[in-house]
Amino acid sequence: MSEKTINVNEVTFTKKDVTSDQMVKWCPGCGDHAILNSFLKMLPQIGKKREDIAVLSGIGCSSRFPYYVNTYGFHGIHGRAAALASGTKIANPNLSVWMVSGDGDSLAIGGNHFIHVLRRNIDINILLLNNKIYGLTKGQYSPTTPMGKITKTSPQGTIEHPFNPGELAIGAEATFFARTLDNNPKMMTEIMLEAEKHKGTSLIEFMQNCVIFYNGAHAYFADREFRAERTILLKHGEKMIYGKNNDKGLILDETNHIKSVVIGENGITEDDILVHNATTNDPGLHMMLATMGAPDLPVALGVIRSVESRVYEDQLEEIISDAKVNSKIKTVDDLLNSGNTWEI
Amino acid sequence: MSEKTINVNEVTFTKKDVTSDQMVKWCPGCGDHAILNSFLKMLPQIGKKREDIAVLSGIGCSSRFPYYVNTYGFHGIHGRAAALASGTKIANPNLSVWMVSGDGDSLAIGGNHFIHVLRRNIDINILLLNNKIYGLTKGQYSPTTPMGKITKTSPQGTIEHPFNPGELAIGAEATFFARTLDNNPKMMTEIMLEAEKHKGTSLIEFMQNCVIFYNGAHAYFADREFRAERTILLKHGEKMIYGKNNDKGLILDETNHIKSVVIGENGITEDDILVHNATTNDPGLHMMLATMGAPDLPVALGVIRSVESRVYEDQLEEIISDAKVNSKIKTVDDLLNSGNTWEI
Amino acid sequence: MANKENGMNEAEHVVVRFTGDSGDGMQLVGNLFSDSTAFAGNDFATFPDYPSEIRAPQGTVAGVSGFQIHFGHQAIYTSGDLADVLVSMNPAPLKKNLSTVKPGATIIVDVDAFTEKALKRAGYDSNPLTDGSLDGYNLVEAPITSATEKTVMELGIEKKMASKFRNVFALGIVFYIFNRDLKTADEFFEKKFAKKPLLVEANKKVLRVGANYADTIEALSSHRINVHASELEKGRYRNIIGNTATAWGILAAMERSGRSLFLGSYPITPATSILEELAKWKSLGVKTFQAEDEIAGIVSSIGSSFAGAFAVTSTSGPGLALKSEAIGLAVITELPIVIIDVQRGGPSTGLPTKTEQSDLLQAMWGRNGESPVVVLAANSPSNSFYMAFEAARIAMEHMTPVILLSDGYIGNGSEVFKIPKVADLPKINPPIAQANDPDYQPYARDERLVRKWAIPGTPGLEHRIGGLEKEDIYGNVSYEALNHQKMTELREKKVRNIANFIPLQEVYGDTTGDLLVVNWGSTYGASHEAVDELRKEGKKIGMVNLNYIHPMPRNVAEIFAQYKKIIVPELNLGQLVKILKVEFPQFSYHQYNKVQGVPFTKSELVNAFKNLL
Amino acid sequence: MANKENGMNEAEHVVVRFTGDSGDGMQLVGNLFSDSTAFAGNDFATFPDYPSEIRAPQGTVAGVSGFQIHFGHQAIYTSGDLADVLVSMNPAPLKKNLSTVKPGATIIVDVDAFTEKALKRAGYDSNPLTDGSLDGYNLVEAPITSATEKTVMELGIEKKMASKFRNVFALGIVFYIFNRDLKTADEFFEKKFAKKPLLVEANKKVLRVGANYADTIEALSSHRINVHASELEKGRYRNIIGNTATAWGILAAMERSGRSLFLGSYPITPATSILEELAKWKSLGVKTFQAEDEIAGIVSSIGSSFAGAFAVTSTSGPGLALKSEAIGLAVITELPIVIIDVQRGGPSTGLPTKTEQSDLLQAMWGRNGESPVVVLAANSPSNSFYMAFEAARIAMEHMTPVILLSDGYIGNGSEVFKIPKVADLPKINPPIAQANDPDYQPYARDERLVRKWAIPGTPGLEHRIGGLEKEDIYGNVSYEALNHQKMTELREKKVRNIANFIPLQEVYGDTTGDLLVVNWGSTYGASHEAVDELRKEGKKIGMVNLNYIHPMPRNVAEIFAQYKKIIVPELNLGQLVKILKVEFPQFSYHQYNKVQGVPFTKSELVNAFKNLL
Ligand SMILES: Cc1ncc(C[n+]2csc(CCOP(=O)(O)OP(=O)(O)O)c2C)c(N)n1
Ligand SMILES: Cc1ncc(C[n+]2csc(CCOP(=O)(O)OP(=O)(O)O)c2C)c(N)n1
Ligand code: SF4
Ligand code: SF4
Ligand SMILES: [Mg+2]
Ligand SMILES: [Mg+2]
Repeated sequence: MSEKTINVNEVTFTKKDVTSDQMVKWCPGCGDHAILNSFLKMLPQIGKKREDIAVLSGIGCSSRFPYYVNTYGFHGIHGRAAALASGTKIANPNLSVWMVSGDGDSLAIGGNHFIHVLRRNIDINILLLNNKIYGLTKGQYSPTTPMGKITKTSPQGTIEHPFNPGELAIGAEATFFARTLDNNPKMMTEIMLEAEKHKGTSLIEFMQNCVIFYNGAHAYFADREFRAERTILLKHGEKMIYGKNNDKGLILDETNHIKSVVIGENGITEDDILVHNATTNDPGLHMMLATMGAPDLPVALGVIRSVESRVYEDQLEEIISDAKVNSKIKTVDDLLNSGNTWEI
Repeated sequence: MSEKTINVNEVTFTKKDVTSDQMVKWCPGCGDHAILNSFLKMLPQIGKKREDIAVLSGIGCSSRFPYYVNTYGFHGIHGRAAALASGTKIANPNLSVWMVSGDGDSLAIGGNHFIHVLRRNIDINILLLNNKIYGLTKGQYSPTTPMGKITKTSPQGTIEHPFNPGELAIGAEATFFARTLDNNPKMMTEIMLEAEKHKGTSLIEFMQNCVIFYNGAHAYFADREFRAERTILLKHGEKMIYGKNNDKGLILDETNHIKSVVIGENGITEDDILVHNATTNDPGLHMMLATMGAPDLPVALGVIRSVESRVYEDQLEEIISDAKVNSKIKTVDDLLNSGNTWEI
Repeated sequence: MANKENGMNEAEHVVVRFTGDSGDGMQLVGNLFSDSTAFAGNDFATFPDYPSEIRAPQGTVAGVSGFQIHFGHQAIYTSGDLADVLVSMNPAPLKKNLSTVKPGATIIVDVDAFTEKALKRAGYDSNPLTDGSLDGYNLVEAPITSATEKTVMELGIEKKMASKFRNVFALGIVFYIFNRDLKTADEFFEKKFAKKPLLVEANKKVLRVGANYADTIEALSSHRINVHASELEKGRYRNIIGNTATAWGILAAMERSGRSLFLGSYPITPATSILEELAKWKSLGVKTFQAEDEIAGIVSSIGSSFAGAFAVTSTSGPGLALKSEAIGLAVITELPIVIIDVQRGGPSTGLPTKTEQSDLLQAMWGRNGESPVVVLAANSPSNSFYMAFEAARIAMEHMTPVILLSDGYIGNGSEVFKIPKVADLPKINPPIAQANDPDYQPYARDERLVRKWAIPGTPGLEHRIGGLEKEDIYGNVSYEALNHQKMTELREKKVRNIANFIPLQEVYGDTTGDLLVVNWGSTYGASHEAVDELRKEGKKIGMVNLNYIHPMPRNVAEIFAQYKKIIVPELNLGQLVKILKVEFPQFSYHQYNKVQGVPFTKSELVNAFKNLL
Repeated sequence: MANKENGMNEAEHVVVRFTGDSGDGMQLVGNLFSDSTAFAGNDFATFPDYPSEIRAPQGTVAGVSGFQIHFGHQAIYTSGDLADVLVSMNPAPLKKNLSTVKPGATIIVDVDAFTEKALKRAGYDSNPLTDGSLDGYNLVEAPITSATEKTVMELGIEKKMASKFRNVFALGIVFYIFNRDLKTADEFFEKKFAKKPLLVEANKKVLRVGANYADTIEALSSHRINVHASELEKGRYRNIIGNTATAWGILAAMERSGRSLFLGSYPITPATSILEELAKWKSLGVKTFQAEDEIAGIVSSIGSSFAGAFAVTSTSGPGLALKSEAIGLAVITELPIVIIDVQRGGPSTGLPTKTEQSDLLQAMWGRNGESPVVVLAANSPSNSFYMAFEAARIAMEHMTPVILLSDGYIGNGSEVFKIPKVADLPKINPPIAQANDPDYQPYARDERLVRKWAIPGTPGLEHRIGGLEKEDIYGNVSYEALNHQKMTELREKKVRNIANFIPLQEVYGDTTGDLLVVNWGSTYGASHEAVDELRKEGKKIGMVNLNYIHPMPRNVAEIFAQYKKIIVPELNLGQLVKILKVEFPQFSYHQYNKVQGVPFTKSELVNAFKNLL
């Protein structure tokens, strides 16, 4: 994995310092609160000065995030967070840039910027707060709402196949994709730190609960009760083992599809279990992992993909410094006087 | 595969009948000519009346396509072909709807509509003419231009990872993806017929050559000379075998990555070779196939993915006919008088 | 409140405002009170006013949710200015609303909720109930929380559930004040909680306890109000919300045109409920397409229009901006489409839940090239029904995009609506080309300059259209200089010519005189009331309300010429004035503008108009 | 062409037009002739005119590619109207161009290309060379193809390659007519084909054969033309294309502001070359970002502006429409950004390669809400440099979006440009907030109403901005009614106040009189020439050219008042006139409009103006 080194000595602020003075206006019980809290706790650990951090967003409940963080912040327009963050990061690569967005903001109106920022591999961290609904506009279905769900704009149930954000991201050449739950602060903090370390665009999908318009959207696997049996926490280089008793594992079956097995049953041993390789460029297995889930397979959490690849703004800076050395045009006067000119 | 039946008795026109009277204005030698030609030859075979066919596009060289086809046609605005075609098809599901678009039109400005139409699985056929360049605006790089390529807007070489259209499409839940070359009329016709038969959105990537701004973009594998060794034509249910002498095949290696092997060498027999399963819903292997290529692997041609899945407009029509039976509101008068009303 | 009769004070019209926290159920009781107002035979208009947060922080001024109703003996044009009766469920709404309550009005507070903590949260330094700040009012300190708790606990309901019934207690008090029949509310509870009899009982009980409480206290017995039933035309009536009316007008046009309806839309406040409403009526054959963004919303609609559907897209200001480019495509392809813009406060995201009239210039000119469209404006919730119908009629009969402007005040507000018969609405006759018509040419025009609609599926009319300039008559791509000039002029003339197919402008009030008020959109009600008041004072003043802004009715200049002065009140910095200066530079215009996210009050308009008299 | 001197006819100014198939290399020889014109010391302007297809069908009228140059002894303001010399490489260009050639002009055709087949393809029924249709002209029937073939074959070049040199033969003829030094072309060949000496030799040879051929034929010896060198100010000059000038003006502003430059843009004709040009200059630190669409183009720029860069986005009409919503974000966040719109024919995709002035109203008002921006317009290729600089100065010093309008005629045209020294341009001083400034507030303003630019990375200025209405001074989100009114007015006033920071309007010609021509944009040249001509005839006529459209210079009304009549020529249906009616309703305006994708000619303006005198 391509990692940035974190200089912890630069840490000069606490969680309190990065908490803004604005009243947090999310509904009581909304998953956004916990995510914000983990974020604020994580920030002092990234080794960046407070003034070198920028938080940008689009529009949505989730996109109010920047107001609550006392760094530089920009609450943009609906769907354009990725483009906004791209411009900010390219203009000043020294900033630690965090983009916060919802499933509507990033996958409906913002879908194009979302896939393009991933492809370009600009070094920003994207927190995608996926509640599978439009919260701010009060309950219309989003591109991640499951088929058949009745919402304000689908009174007879939706008829659209939802996106799986990880799958879409990998299809768009994402170099980093992780998934986490809004009810696991430790996992959230860890994964956000991983994302910050990754050089390139990092996408984290937060399975966020909207208590008002789609309460329990992720409960099937996110509920504490089921979590052990219905999710698997992937770690690079480790076996894909899960379950309350750590007795379940994943293998590829004869048809090359992922299958869940019980270690000790049918002659399966730990050796048969797949080892997670987050760093391979091949999208195939990452895709299978990102899309697996109920009824037969656990939902993958943790860092599913983290591959090294050239970063947009690094290449740009390189081209610029090369050009500064090699080009004869050093000033605008040089340019104005280049080529055919004549004196009168 | 979910297929529509073609009623060939309805064929009432010839290639000449669907050729419009407009002068074809592509550059001599442009790959678009051959694609148009195959398309015009294919149309009489789909079993649709001429008036029930609509060809829609965005803007680009490729998007001038509708003018040359004597059916109903709509040359839209840049990037919006998928939205335009979606509205047309949903409004009249009886139409055979063909959308023609370029890599800029569908993957740059139109990227969002492109991924959403695939996700919704609206039954239209998308011909993506991928010349890896902006033709009409004279030679800027596109989202499929390979890294490092010098173009008018990347005088020092591009620094953006290109999309692979098939990979992106599969990430966006595409149910049908095929790839073909602009210099193989027979393959083009066959694949377009497959696409028309598929119920749901069908995406065909044409490796199209722009002789003016990116001549030879696909030559490495598309040239007649190399084609046998550098491409593989996938057929559902058949072994993945290729090569001039049909002696090469694809397997999954120990790390679950695709590998090219020679049959007869190192103890490999035909039995070891993977069988193509286009109809599995699992995106993993399709993704590997869609993305493979130089230097070690052949480029996949043919129908890579064709899975059955519910179609948007079918579900909508169903909801409408159910509602017509079940709802008490049969007319607008019923609606106006529903709920609380009072007489004065 | 002059005379008394049966111990009631008589009033011509009254404003009641229910206010509380977002979770206090103010919208619900407001609507119940509206229903009972309807049954009492009054004309009325209502307006909800809630914070943009889903659940704004409880007990704070920012979190206050309100519902206002204005009802009367005569026709009602606005949801009213100052309140005659205010219900305040805790200190914060009182703090927020006091300045817009009439002197002497009845203020009902839940005295249990005026704790020290709550006062502080609302930003009060001292208790307004005791510090004299409510001295000029008829204060009713009702023990709403405690009385409600007692009542429901008697029915075996947990104490902590009592908060769900507090609003009904307050409603009981208000019902008493206006001597309303409790049955309208009872019916609602019975329907809503059909499967939960306990809830029906509890609600009915709390309502009565509230009413009885009111009957027993002195503060109210002399403050009951009677508003005589209105003298509305005979017919069937209902209450209608503006956005619903717009949606239903669209449905009526669908039926009268015989075309199927396609709505491509993306949710955006305050327009979303048009999409939500239309999504319900699949039984009428409606197809709604929730697009990935506003651009796909309109472009899919244009695709459906090409395919022969009645195409509509709905949005608010930022969404209209995104649709700009595609509107041009509809202009050049001359396909019918209705674009509904429910305006909100701008610029940018602005004030998304507040009303404003600041998209007018965008609607007129917000596109590249010479790109004329028809612009209409609705002026009230019920008028939205008719203007939506008109938008559809003009779009389909004249093969043109039509922008229909509404706004947050109209869209969310409601008023009494006389239910029309669909068959009485005009038939809409789109110029559909006939199969195998040998004379068909894509850009041939009739005497109104309208081209034909040749719908895919029709044999013999295969043709191609698109966004490049079209050759006159034949519709092929043409770069020819004179053809471009001709087509540009034809498009302009076609739209201008629609002036011959809309009603002449009507004048309200004096048809000649000292001052003409030129109104458009939701300010209609306040303008109307202000004009009424000034005419009562003997002023010579008239009003025109422009529902057709582009093109305008043929007689507008003629009307303008009959007055000494012209004033244009607008909730923007003067957008209609700009259009009037362009269209009728021979007149001079006074402006009265406000950009505060809220409608005009009658009284500020009265003052503004008076200044010119 | 009055007097003769050295056997040459004298001329004040001359128009030469090279025309052929798209593949015939007309742009190349046009540029070579321009270079030689520069060295001859004439002022000049040029305009290329090619079909929108990449390789349009050869030999057809639709496929004709042209290059026109207008040069003269005195200052040149347009690329000219009617041609004095026309080169036509085959029948199609002759057919297309004959109507815009002066009577008596020299027409040079490649007689070898006038085959029966070619005549038919061009749409000729009979041969114009023989049917008398060229009777009033000085026809030169040059054997261009055959003579070129012979020449290159002598050098051992294949016959079929000869077509690549035909244009140079034609150039030789034209060089002879104007007695030009062949060296300027020689130098070009030596540089371009440095590694292919045979090509250098062949080009030089063909050029001379062409010139010698011209020398031998009678038709030309009496039709040679001499244009005296211009009396330009002393200094260093170059030829500059409009879009390049715009790009360079932006670069100069970058240097003078000390900010780094970020351009977010999406290719679109005719604006693309601004992006292409800026992409080259990485050595100056320029960052160009080819975005996925126009929206990402502007939004990434706004992001960069937030980060402290000098932000620019470039586009044409349809792209400006797409940027509408985001421009509003820049308005409310009060971040500097320059939005360049190189206008083309509309509506919709329209006439993408043709010129028009029809985005003005979109630039002014094409956004939701009250959303004021600064609007500037360049009026010629070289003026683009200065207006781009001005746009940048105003954007950064006043923290506001600025829309700079250019058009296809300016963007693709070129003219002589006196090279300025960057150090002589004004320094640009953005109001950058200082680290740890204890008084910093995001929406505090200076006396010009400008807020500070607090750039991420600066300690102590951490703050949040966004698209929701901002609280005055503090910049927090505010839904407060009076605050919204105040902020709306502040934004409006801030932009209007810029009138105090731009030059006063200058008048050309008579400063009082019978007619004032109000010009904006690329029609400047034709207006200027027309005014000159009429003043020579003794008419009292003046002209103002509005580079600053919103806000306008403070003295405009004063100027208007000095004339009996005002006329506004525009390549649209009258967009500036609408703005003038709004701004200065006290005057009445005559319009002269043309929407044909081509510029005005001097003569049509002379006629139009005369009609009012
Ligand atoms: C251009 C534009 N279109 C639409 C909207 C309305 N809008 C605001 S947020 C939103 C969707 C919010 O959903 P999501 O992004 O999932 O965020 P959440 O509220 O669920 O966190 C929409 C449709 C807008 N503000 N701007
Ligand atoms: C809104 C808008 N932006 C930009 C353009 C300019 N434009 C036209 S076609 C095109 C790209 C063409 O590339 P592609 O889609 O790959 O088609 P090709 O010409 O290569 O077939 C661009 C940028 C436009 N017409 N409209
Ligand atoms: S509506 Fe849903 S997403 Fe929005 S704040 Fe409330 S709980 Fe959270
Ligand atoms: S520019 Fe390229 S893509 Fe366009 S017509 Fe010519 S060869 Fe084809
Ligand atoms: Mg959401
Ligand atoms: Mg392309």
